[in-house]
Amino acid sequence: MKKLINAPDKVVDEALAGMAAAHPGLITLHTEPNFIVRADAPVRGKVALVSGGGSGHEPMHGGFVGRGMLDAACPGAVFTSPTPDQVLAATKAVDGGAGVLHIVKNYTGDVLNFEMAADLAKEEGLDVGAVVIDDDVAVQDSLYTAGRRGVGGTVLAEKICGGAAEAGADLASLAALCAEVKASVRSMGLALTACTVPHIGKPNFALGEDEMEFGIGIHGEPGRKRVTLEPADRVAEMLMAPILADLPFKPGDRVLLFVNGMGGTPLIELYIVFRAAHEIARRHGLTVARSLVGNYITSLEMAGTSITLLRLTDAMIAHWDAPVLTPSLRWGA
Amino acid sequence: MKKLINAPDKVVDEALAGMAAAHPGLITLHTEPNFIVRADAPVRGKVALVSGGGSGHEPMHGGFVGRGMLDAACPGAVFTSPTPDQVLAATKAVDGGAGVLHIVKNYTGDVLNFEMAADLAKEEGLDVGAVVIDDDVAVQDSLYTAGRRGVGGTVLAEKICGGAAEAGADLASLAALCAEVKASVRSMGLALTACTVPHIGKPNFALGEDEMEFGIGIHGEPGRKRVTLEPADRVAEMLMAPILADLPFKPGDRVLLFVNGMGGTPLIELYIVFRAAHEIARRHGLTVARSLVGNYITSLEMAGTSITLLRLTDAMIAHWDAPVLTPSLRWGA
Amino acid sequence: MADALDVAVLTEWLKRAAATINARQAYLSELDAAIGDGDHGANLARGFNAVIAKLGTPADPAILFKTVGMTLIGTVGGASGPLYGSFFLEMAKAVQGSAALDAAAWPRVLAAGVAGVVARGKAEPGDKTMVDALAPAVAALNAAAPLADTLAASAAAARQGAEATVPMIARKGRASYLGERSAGHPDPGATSSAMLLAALAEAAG
Amino acid sequence: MADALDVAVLTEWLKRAAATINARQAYLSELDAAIGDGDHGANLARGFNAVIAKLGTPADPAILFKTVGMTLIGTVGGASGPLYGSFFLEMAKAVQGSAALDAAAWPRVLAAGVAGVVARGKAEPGDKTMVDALAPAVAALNAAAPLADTLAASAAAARQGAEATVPMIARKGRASYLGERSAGHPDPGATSSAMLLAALAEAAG
Ligand SMILES: Nc1ncnc2c1ncn2[C@@H]1O[C@H](COP(=O)(O)OP(=O)(O)O)[C@@H](O)[C@H]1O
Ligand SMILES: Nc1ncnc2c1ncn2[C@@H]1O[C@H](COP(=O)(O)OP(=O)(O)O)[C@@H](O)[C@H]1O
Ligand SMILES: [Mg+2]
Ligand SMILES: [Mg+2]
Ligand SMILES: [Mg+2]
Ligand SMILES: [Mg+2]
Repeated sequence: MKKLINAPDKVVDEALAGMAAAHPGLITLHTEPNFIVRADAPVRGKVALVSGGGSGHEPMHGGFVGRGMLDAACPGAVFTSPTPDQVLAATKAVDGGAGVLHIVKNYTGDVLNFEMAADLAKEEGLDVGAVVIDDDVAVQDSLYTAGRRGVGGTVLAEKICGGAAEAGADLASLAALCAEVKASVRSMGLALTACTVPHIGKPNFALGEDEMEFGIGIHGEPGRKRVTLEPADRVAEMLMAPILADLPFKPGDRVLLFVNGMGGTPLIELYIVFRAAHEIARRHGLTVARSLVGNYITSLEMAGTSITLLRLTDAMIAHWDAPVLTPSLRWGA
Repeated sequence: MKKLINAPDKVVDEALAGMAAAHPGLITLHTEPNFIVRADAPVRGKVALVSGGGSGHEPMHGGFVGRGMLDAACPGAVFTSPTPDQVLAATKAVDGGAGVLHIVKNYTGDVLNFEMAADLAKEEGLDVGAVVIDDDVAVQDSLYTAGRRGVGGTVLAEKICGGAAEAGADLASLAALCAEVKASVRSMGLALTACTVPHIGKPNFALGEDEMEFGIGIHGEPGRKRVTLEPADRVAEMLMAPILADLPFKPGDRVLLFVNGMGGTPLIELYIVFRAAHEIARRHGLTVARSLVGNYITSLEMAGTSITLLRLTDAMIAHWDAPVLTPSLRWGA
Repeated sequence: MADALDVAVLTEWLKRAAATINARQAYLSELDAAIGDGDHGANLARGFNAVIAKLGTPADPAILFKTVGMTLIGTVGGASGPLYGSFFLEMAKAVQGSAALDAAAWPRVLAAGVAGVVARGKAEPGDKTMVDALAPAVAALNAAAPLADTLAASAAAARQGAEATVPMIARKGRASYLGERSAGHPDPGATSSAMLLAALAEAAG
Repeated sequence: MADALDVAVLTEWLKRAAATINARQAYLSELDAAIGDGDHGANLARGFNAVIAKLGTPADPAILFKTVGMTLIGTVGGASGPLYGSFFLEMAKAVQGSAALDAAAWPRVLAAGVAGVVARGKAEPGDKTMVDALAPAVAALNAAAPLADTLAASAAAARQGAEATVPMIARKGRASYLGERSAGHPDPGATSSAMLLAALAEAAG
């Protein structure tokens, strides 16, 4: 295992300390339990947004804390959802009297821990809502299963809802907007290499020189199937086809196209994938009204990419464009 | 070689096309010869900043084109400096009548090609200045050698000079500011893995599971020496010690601390290194007044990190803080 | 050989459980790596070590179970944290007022714990989860048998239940994302549940 | 066997040079990978293929050399682009007005090209660069000898010069960053220079 770390059990705490040191004006770090809040929290009268999940997906979620996006993020151990006390403490710390919305990725662990925290917060008299993001088309949905995973769509939901919250939306309409984003977003991912969880010390799966893992999540888990290595244009097709078919996206739709890196894939490759995905979207009759390209929701040092497509409304565009001031997503401020 | 590409000889052109598609409002791509200009170029009455170099270092330089930073970037083939005709065409395209400053990284190829272009531009009557950045303390400087490489300090010089140019500095004072940044900045880098140039198909050097390459540049070339893998805190020491000694940095100095990833190292590790470097700076009596953490000047998918330390003046801080609106560095706009 | 589960025996249970989890941590994580995300061993080790550190000398089984449940919830994270947390919290409610649980009382208590897991996680038998070890453990209890015997039977049923998860296709938890590729591996949570019930049988045996 | 370098022979030189560069591209890049950045073969292949595509039927040696120089400058990039570009541009100036270069004329022309490289790159003999092949190639020329002989001697001196770079510690170009680690490998640019001069000897031989 080759990593710039000191010890597996110090990874999360030291990365958080580094983050706090790097962005003193934007975020404040709380420890025991771990959570990050925007520097000016709680913001009186504004609905607060809280998200969280396992660490190892940086910059998500801590890098998205700040004005115009999340009020708090709760980082768990690497690839392990946070505990209810973290979420509860964060929820109380950022509540500005207008309620708190939990944006949760659909993993059993995340859902259960956020649920428990929401129950406890409600017992303490807080107004708490929750939306569970489940945009990963690699997973067959069914009433009888854990359902689809929450992946890239989460980043978009957090930005758009963050913009709306800053603009004064109340908890109910914010939850409705978040649900609308959730209903309008689809993602699919693929790995060229596995990643190594620090305390395990070796990758969860091994890929040959000419193999890719198709339909991965964001936790280094194996995907839906092993396939042979393909050129970037073909990779974009393989990811876009199920995404386009699923919603379905229709000619004339305006979309946000998000090409994400899994952590170890450099920007030069992501732009090559973006070019191909953009061309496929165009051929499908879509208007790519907004774009995002980069490593935003990662799996440690995994090489690979995911594509997320969000069907936009005017309101979503306005909230996407609104100023955001966080460590890793920043514009207009 | 596992990469999200279509073919080695299409990498640069396709990545540029993807970049242009992703940032239509910010940048404009010219082809034959390849260069990127800010969307509103030329800006009348403003000194234009032009940089460039081999591709494979993304987001540098194309990702730094836009208001408040570069007016144009000239991308060469992967790890190969651009040709004079690219630089000349870019220089002419962005000249707003107030002259053009070339910010060049100190590599023989970059220097020679930019020199040729500047000569040609001057023959055509343009006012062109150049500053060569050479901040890499891994290389011994000497009158008789090619001198030190330009690495992380280039990013800082481009942002600070970009801020000053936007504020109306003339060519002479901009060149003086750039020279001041050059004189005040030091860097050092280290690799955990090599990287693979697409048309070569295999890494330039091979590292064992417990080896690091110390004192690397940004072209996948071997470094000064091979050392055993060390924990992140020790890595930060190994990089910071020669940096601190070289300028030298003195107690009381205000600095910008830039922890850069080489392309394949995820943010969680960079923050762990930042934490350690920040602590070392503090112990040395420095005030870390500004910070930058992320993959900004990379070597394809190489895993590793470099640290850059810049001694700040009030003017540099003001220009660093000034609004910037580029694909990869953006605030206040 | 205990004929009722009092605070001393239950404390011994948790110590043995923690020891097993620590000893088998890498194995549990490996199982999880095959069909999940490879953290189940580390999650439970973190949790049970915290339990041992926190436990002290609880006044009665209810307080003991509550401490265990709250500690697991506060330290494990992931899916198994809230699930094992609910398991112990529901047992805490079920033993309210009792100083010790004999063979006749235990089935109701264990059933309450398992019901807590099902209420939280909504898993059914056959979904390839810890429920596939826990539900058979309840079913195998015999209120009329000596305590050591019924706990041994319960532990054996849990182990068989865990082994029976191998061919299953997961419908809950992370392994469900793998679809058919989840078949051919034991479920990590079912395996750790079987370990817990084995530790109980040993502590009382 | 030519007794002067006219447009036909020089065109043949460039074709043979391009063929060698293409055939030895991987080898040149490997040399560069060891002490540089591994692109020297690709750089020159890109450049000489462009030269062949651009060349056409130049009216005289000056136009031919100028086309070659400009094309290399416009397509190679890196350090070798401007250096080989200057090499041919300076030769273009030196041959102004001549239709052909005999053994007496060639030393002045080649020396002008090499001086162009030195003026651009500031390298001295012993710095482990292409100059270590080019300077001996000039020195070995004999204005009084038959053209084929003097070119063969020049090419042999270039090859020896290139081989002599192996133990050198680089002081110019990318390899200089390696310090002592640059010793033990031939310089890629010196190697490609030797190839160019060998192609010339063949074309005229
Ligand atoms: N809905 C559920 N109901 C019951 N048990 C579940 C459920 N989801 C997951 N589990 C159990 O949790 C185990 C995984 O726990 P763990 O690895 O600690 O958490 P995570 O899956 O969040 O990484 C699975 O092996 C399974 O037994
Ligand atoms: N200052 C210089 N003077 C002469 N030759 C040089 C100089 N710097 C580099 N070279 C030559 O250029 C060669 C490398 O060319 P190339 O690999 O194409 O460019 P780059 O080093 O920019 O990647 C070296 O092997 C050396 O012979
Ligand atoms: Mg987990
Ligand atoms: Mg090069
Ligand atoms: Mg797990
Ligand atoms: Mg080279």
